[in-house]
Amino acid sequence: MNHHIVPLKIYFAIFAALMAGTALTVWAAFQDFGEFNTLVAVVIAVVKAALVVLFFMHVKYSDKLIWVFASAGFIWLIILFAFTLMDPMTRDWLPVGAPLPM
Amino acid sequence: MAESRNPLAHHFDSLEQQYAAAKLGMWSFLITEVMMFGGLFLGYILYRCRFPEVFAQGSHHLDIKLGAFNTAVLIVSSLTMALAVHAAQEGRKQATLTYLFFTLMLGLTFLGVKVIEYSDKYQHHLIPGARFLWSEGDAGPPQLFYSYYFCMTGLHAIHMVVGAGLLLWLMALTARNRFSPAYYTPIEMVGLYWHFVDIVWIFLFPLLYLIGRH
Amino acid sequence: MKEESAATVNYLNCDYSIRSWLLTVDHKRIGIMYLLAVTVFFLIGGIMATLFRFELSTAAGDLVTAETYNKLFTLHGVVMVFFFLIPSVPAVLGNFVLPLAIGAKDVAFPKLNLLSWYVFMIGGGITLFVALTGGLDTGWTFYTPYSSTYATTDVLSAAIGVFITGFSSILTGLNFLVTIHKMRAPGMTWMRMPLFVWALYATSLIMVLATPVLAITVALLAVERATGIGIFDPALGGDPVLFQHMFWFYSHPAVYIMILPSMGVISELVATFCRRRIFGYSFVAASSIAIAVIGFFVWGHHLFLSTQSVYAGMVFSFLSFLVAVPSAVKTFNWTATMYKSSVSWQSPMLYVMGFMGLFLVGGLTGVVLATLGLDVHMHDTYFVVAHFHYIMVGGVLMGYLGGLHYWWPKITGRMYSEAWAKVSALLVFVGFNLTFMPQFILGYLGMPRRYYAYPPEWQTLNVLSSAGASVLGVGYLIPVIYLLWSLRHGKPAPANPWGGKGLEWTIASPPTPHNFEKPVIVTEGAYAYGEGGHGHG
Amino acid sequence: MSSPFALFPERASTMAWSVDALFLFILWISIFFTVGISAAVVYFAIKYRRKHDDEVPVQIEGHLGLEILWSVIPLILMMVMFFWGTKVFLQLVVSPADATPIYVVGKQWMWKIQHPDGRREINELHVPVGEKFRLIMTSEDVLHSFFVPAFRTKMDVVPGRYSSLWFEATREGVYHLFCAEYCGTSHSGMTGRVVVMSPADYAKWLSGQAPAGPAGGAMADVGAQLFTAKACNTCHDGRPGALGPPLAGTFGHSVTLADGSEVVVDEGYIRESILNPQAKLVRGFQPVMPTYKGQLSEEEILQLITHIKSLKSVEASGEKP
Repeated sequence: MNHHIVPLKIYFAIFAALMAGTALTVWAAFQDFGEFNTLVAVVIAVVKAALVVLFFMHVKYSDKLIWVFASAGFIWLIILFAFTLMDPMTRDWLPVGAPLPM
Repeated sequence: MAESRNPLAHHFDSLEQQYAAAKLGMWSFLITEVMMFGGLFLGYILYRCRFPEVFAQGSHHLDIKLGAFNTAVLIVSSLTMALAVHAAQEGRKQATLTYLFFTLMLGLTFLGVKVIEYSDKYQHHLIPGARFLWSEGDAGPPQLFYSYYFCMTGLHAIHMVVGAGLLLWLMALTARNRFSPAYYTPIEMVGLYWHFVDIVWIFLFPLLYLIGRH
Repeated sequence: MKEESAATVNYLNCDYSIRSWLLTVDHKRIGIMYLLAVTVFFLIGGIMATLFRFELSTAAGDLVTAETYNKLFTLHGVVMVFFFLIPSVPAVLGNFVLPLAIGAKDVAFPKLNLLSWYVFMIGGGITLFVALTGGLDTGWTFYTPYSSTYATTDVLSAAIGVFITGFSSILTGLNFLVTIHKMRAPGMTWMRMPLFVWALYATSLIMVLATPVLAITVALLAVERATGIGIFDPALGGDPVLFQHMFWFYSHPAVYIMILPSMGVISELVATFCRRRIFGYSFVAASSIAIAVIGFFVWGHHLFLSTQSVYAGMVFSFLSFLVAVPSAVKTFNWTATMYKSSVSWQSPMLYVMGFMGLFLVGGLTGVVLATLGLDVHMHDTYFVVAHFHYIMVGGVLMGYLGGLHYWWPKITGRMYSEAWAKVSALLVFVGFNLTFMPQFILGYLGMPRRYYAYPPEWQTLNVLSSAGASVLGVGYLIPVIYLLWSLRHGKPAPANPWGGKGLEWTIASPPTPHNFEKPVIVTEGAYAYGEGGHGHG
Repeated sequence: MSSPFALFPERASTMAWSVDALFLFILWISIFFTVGISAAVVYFAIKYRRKHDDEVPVQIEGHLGLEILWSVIPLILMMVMFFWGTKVFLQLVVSPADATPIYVVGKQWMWKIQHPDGRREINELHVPVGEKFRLIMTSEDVLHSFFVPAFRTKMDVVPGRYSSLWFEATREGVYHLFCAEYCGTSHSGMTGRVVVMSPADYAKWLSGQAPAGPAGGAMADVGAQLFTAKACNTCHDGRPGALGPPLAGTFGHSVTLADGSEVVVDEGYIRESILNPQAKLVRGFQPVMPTYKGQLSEEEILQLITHIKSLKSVEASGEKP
């Protein structure tokens, strides 16, 4: 089988980036970005996860189908979150009864 | 085909087809894993939006040092796992074994730290249920935080245990010369699984340990 | 192996030992093992239904106690949904036909396939164990906080049973996805695939993407039940509506897990029995995928009255209307296929016509329920019960029975009694309508579902419904008899009894252990009836 | 109530005909398509039935125009149904501002109803014709659903949350009240009657009813007694420097919270503040209030809420302290 063998250099570079990301997210937790605290943490986590998926999990070197499957998982995750949270987030817009506010 | 040494199963035409099928199957499985953890994250997000202060307080009872240490442990283990796959691709049996062993040890280290954290929660009466004690007001929402803490890290830990078992199995097969540069599919598949478990923790760490530390 | 000439060795007679069945990795044998399993589950679910339909023939509660009644309808729902409707077409017919239809020797992961059967049996066993040791009374929907805190029955074991069964569905879906992507014979392009395969692909997508959410939902329910921690408990600030969102994120798409494969079967049957390529093939194929995808965005229509936000309700209602369009497209195309074709009146075609009528009623009443202003009145009434039985029993079961009759000669190598098959198709159709049509009226009059006793003025309609159920029951029992009879006394089936064009009809009935003796190369699309058809459009 | 051969339940509220009209519209469209397609299937099956075994019909691939036609026509019909349905829905769920509140607590397996004037009913609801009522409902245990078919309305009753439902009865009579959300063993026994009376009969009925309830008196009065008994008044008396924020005149208005956001004081907010006082703290006050979870029943909380609703602000009532 002729598969792409990822050069070791890349593995170590990704590893360094992941460790740096961990340090960054701990540092960021002690800063106050106001409303964006959670967003910053999630963005860092998403970037770290993307690095793992693309390089450690070889998606960058895989055919289109794997790209599609890998993305599908995350797209459906977003569907689950967005369409469920749509309900509690908009309950107060039209207080039909008086639901407990979020 | 455990008995025969020929890794090509009867219903495939080529090793290439078999490898592609295995890889696609593994990714399909990982999608189901994403959705399964997704259900947990969903409830966590909802309750965290509803009880932001309580979740921050709950988070402050978690040990950020142990959490960060474990994050680093898992990232190193992901690297050694990637190196194990790399070594297998090049047919270096001894190196493959060594990297798999390191990965296993790091995984066990993670689980050990988890045991320390869990027993700490037990001693401080932070296990949800009848024994739960909370001095800072209504004990309801903090129980939700800890329920999710235990469910999420618990499910993750179960995945680590399964992963450790898979690593042992791979080491046994490697030692028996079952793999070659032409056929190392199981190592790569377990690698995908291991990296996925790492990714889950990459999200769990900031979401559970790092709320409102400023 | 027996002393027989090579030509007559098939997957059934190649080895008669019990072991060769229990450890088989042959998709055809696994399909038969699923057939046996789902038939048993169907009979159990059917007995429950018979009992409570009997109870409902009088307005007062007199045959059984309220507690027993609740356990009967719960078990009926759990068994029928998780152990019959979801596995019936994909795991029985899909397992048998899919590799044959795409020219493969087996599914991609034969051992996983066998594992999924065992997982299914273990999950089913646990659930039935609950039935024997006291029953379950939460309804198949397991709504919290009743299921998590208040029910006194064994919710924990039932949740574990459903959780385990979920993995069987996941494994089947995953296996089919990979099989369709990677195992097609040379020349079998996507646009040459039979529509049943398209439908199975769409179904598998839902199985893989939705089932894990059900798994984690019932797992959380089990954990909350077992340890008393708070997940959905309103006393702790938890949200019982969250459970409903998570439950229906799976359970609404699960309706499409049930109906899509049946639609695929119907497409095959229409083509074969009209000797005609399906009208608008690509639209029918695409509509399967469209239903699978849009089907993920509509679950909130089960929550219109759950105190869900009005805005969320509107979005879910809008998307629910959208999903009706691809279903309509399929129906129109099947009808158009019959135009100027050569319609055979053999029994599978009778099931097709039955399916069309019942599915139309089921689908259009679904549109009624998707309408926000109407759902307020009809939610949780018998109107809903009638609607989903038209889809699940009228639609799914007609497709399943039609498919079973269609592929029976291929599966067993025997022909069944055509006359009896026609009688049973007719009985099922009449009995079904008699059972469920009155329930639409009851629902609009306001009879809530899951009621054990009801106001006396509704007795007439309930008696009609119960009478219909007995006709339906007979209609289901007859096939069991003549199909079993055919195994011993039926005429040997030729390779292609119906003149079908699928790859499965090019090989012997029953097929040899490895399906295709010669390498398969596909050179034309599915349904290549007639030479160089003069189509237009 | 209704005859054994009725196809429609009685129409006894202002919304009943709106719902039925919409239903009939969709019903006729459905009948049209069901009959039309079924007829086509049967007709084709007979007309084009196979005459001999080796018959090969002409092959038709498809027709793009037809595909578009039978996608777009259903789509248009669907959109009409969606907009009409949504319009009716909004009328059904949004209570008019002038509706009289009635408080409902569901529990396994009964409906407990309190009127603001203190009358209590179990499984029965007496209302006069031609007046709007808004039910404010919660549950003590599991999910229930308040369903009156003759009014064409229904709403789930959820523990830990208030939901509401409104109606204006138009016809005298006795109508079914059902619990529509499965709630356990005696789910089908959780039924009752809605008695709609003429205003004169209603007045007569009212006078024949002694104001009931353990403490007697209007809900707000019972609430006022609770307010003192639970010592709410020691902190919420509205004096400058009091430990808790003043409550008089706040209902229906928004208050500023500690984090700067605003929240409207409604039934849900008051309930949350009683049970989980620290969740939404009013700006300028310390988190010192203890939780009253487990000390008040759902009905008592509703009595406190009606009391707080009845408190007029000092300026509005013209009193001087």
